[in-house]
Amino acid sequence: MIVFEDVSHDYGGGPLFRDVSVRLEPGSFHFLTGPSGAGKSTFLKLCYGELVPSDGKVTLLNRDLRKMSRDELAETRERIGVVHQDCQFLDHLSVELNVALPLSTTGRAVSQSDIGDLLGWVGLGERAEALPPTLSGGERQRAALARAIISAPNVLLADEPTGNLDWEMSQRLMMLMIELNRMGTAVLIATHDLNLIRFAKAQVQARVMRISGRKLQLAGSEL
Amino acid sequence: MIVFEDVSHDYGGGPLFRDVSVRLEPGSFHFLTGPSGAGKSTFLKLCYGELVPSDGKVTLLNRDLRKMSRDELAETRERIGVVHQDCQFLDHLSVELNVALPLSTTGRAVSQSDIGDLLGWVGLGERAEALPPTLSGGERQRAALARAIISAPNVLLADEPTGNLDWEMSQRLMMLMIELNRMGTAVLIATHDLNLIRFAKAQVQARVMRISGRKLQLAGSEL
Amino acid sequence: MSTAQISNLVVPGKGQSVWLVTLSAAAMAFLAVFALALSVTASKLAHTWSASLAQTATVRIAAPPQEIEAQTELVLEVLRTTPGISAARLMPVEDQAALLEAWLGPDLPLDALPLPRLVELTETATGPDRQGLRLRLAAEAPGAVYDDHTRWRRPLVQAASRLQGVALVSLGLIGAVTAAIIALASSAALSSNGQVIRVLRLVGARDRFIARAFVRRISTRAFFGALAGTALAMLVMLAVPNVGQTVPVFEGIGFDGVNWLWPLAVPPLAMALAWASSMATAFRVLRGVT
Amino acid sequence: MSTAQISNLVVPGKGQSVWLVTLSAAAMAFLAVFALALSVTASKLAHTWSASLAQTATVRIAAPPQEIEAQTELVLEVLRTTPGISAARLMPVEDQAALLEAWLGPDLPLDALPLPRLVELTETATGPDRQGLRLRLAAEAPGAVYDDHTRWRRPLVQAASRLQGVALVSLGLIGAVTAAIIALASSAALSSNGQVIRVLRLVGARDRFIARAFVRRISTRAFFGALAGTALAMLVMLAVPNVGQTVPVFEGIGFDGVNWLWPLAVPPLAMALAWASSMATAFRVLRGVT
Ligand SMILES: Nc1ncnc2c1ncn2[C@@H]1O[C@H](COP(=O)(O)OP(=O)(O)OP(=O)(O)O)[C@@H](O)[C@H]1O
Ligand SMILES: Nc1ncnc2c1ncn2[C@@H]1O[C@H](COP(=O)(O)OP(=O)(O)OP(=O)(O)O)[C@@H](O)[C@H]1O
Ligand SMILES: [Mg+2]
Ligand SMILES: [Mg+2]
Repeated sequence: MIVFEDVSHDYGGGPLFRDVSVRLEPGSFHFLTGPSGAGKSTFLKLCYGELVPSDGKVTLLNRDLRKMSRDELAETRERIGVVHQDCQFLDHLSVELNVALPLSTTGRAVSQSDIGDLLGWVGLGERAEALPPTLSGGERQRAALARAIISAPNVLLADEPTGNLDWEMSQRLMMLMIELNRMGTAVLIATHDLNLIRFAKAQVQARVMRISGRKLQLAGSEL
Repeated sequence: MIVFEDVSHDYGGGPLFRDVSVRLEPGSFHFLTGPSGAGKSTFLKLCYGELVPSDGKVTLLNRDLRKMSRDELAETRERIGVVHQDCQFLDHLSVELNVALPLSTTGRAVSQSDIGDLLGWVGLGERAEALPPTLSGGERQRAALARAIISAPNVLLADEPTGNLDWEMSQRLMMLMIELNRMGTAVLIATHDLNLIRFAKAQVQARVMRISGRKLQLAGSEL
Repeated sequence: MSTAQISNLVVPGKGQSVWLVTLSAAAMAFLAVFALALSVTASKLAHTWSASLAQTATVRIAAPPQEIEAQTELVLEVLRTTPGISAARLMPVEDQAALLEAWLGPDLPLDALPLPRLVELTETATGPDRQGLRLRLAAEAPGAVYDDHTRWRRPLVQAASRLQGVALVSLGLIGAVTAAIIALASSAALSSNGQVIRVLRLVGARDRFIARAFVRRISTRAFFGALAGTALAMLVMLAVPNVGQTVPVFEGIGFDGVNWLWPLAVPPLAMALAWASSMATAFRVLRGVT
Repeated sequence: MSTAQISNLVVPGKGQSVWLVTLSAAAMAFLAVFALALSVTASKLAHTWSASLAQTATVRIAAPPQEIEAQTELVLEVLRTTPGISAARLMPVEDQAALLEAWLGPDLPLDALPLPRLVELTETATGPDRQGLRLRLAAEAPGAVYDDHTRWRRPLVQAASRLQGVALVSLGLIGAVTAAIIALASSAALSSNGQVIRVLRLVGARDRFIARAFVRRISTRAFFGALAGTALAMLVMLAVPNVGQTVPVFEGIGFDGVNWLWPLAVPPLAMALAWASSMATAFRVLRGVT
């Protein structure tokens, strides 16, 4: 699905990480940890082509990121669900319409009942008609997750999806992502929450990667 | 410092909480928890006058919120440090200038070395010249905390200040807030992170409040 | 929800910057209609002036009384056969007397005087070969003098064509300023919607889709803004009393007849302008967002 | 960092909406200068026309040869003592002949004719009591006819004053449109900086401080924009060959002499306009943010 070969990234003030080689296979489940500012969000941005690496090769769904046209990149994005760390929405459209965007903007069929079910599962059933600016922090994250998975993507990338959620709701969302993974979606979650990682590891074969010291390492068994 | 008397709030779709009466005394330390969407951020917004309660009386630093003029409210805000859940900055000014804003916009003296020390403590020493949009999620939260405490406020309100931070950095920031509390600042932190609350309770006399079922309750000893 | 429907929804309908497009289109359309009116008026004026002045001339025949009739006949004959002259008419003595009255008073016994004869010509648009005409007249009727009024005519014709020039320059200026302001307003509308663009890119929308959504919204706004501005300007021009009716020299500042159709071109033009400028801006802004 | 310094920094200096203020101020200043030129020209034109036309008149004296000298003397005497007439001059016979030549030809023995005498008057600005003058002349010199050229004059004076009216209306229109566009652009600049306002309120900045920061930035922008627009317009007007030099009827479209100072009022006016509108908008926007 997503292949990094000797990838380095540098925003201009020295490299964040160097020579990262990693493969995210279909159906795999990965966590990404590391101290704040280590480059987790940067890594995810490389995975959906918001950034192009300063060095090395990134292959998204069998296409070289560097060689993709803007339309090919958009086409690839249709099949990658993303939960951004700062969840952004179209502030003038209801939560429901926002969640349906990945389908409606690319001409795919939108099923009202699917959207209703999904919003109910993430606990936003009653806020479906609300405008995004009136959502609470946690509600925004849940809406963003719903938007990322509405189109049953091949890959799900989630950046700190439970940072503003209580433990109960975090578990609920994690179950949703695990369910998705069982249906074949490759999942990559950047998080600081070790409890969450432990909870997931009990359910699914998950690997933990850690960015530290400019390297991507497989985290030790202490988790 | 901050007194709620029979306060209720309702955004229009039914009350979030009702008849809340609570006093935040100088030097007190409170946590606020509750499920996502319960009204924690709303409670904090009442504490610094971004919202006026739909019912009941809020007194900020001995002044009735309802009777304050806009300038009096601004004057009160000088003495209340706030970390918003979605940290907003002046995107065209460096982190350093943003952190100094509470002093510089109100005509108070800005000491470069104080700012340098504070940024160093929250781990942003090297990002002092960066523009806020280039910060990572956790770096934004740290910069927001630095901005909230630069003016040594009488009250510190923090909404999920460690949602995007690793455990080590969370502890570090918590120590900073505890230190501030020891010097007399009243602190109120909304958070989901039970580990953080436990960590703080080991250091300081902290009370935990919980919003649930439209009521504000003192949380039980299970924490 | 279909793609077309969602494409109408994704760009916020309100917001200062979208209003700015509407209102600047309205304002500039308003001005453009006035400039158009000035231009049409100047063009009519120039036409009237140069036509009425350029196409009249006189031939004055002074000769001893016994020859004058014969020479007048000759002159009229010559004029009838000269290409470029559509009519020649001998001015009756009464008309001549009326012309002279201002200077000579009503009592002068003009009949008794050996007054020269005046022949009024109407020339065609191209006019006769003036030098050739003078030579022929000199040969056939030595007492005849051809006067094409050049001396009086030139400054007025020049003035009229200058006025038209000024009006066209104004129209050009207003057009350019309109273009600049609408382009800038569209570009402000686009830039202030950076978040919309980022979100749409994130969910996999194509550049075409995003650009079309913006361009459609903006050019519709420009069209309706310009329509309102044009309508207002036309109303104002209808309400203001027509200057031409009272002052023959400046006949008809404003439109008349078929000229009322001119301003109807303003709204579609504004829309086309907004379309082109927002299209260009959209793709420029989009290239900055991955 | 002092409060004044930070107040200059808190509003982003770039951004489409701030450019919009600059550029719309420039564009509208450009148009305003042209409208001013039109207005100044029309005013000069109206003045020239009505002055040169209104203040000349003639008295024609027709009488039997033996009386004419006496009547002429009488008329001149009457005119000299009439208030509102600054000069009266008997037209020499040669001038009279030259005037008539166009109609009568050079060969007519004018000397032999009992030509009426013509007296040219120059009237003061207020002019004489025309009815009284006519009565007096009728009483003293029955052969004298006073002709104040009203018939020729009225349409031209009306035309000139209409032209001036049109120019003033244009100036008013451009002023109003400028005001609207600058106001809208300032308001767009403010609204698109909602985050700046929220952050400043959050850290305890007073409304005064926030409003001043915006207003200063926006009105400075408007001033420099208008300055650029004015300068450009003045350059264009200098570069375009002066129409007045070639066409006496339209003497001096454009400014001359001290009139070149007029356009200098445009940039301060634009600044004042931007100041007022952004001040109003700032406090309106601020009231919406707690
Ligand atoms: N556009 C940018 N320009 C320059 N530096 C940047 C840019 N974006 C991020 N950085 C810097 O790169 C580093 C890594 O950022 P990144 O967002 O990837 O961190 P992260 O691991 O997601 O941290 P967090 O857990 O706090 O979200 C940070 O120090 C950040 O300041
Ligand atoms: N401006 C608003 N208009 C209407 N409803 C609102 C508005 N702001 C918040 N709400 C609703 O009020 C409820 C409480 O919001 P609040 O932000 O206080 O929750 P919270 O406890 O902070 O949640 P979280 O932990 O997710 O941040 C939510 O359901 C939210 O959707
Ligand atoms: Mg991050
Ligand atoms: Mg909240």
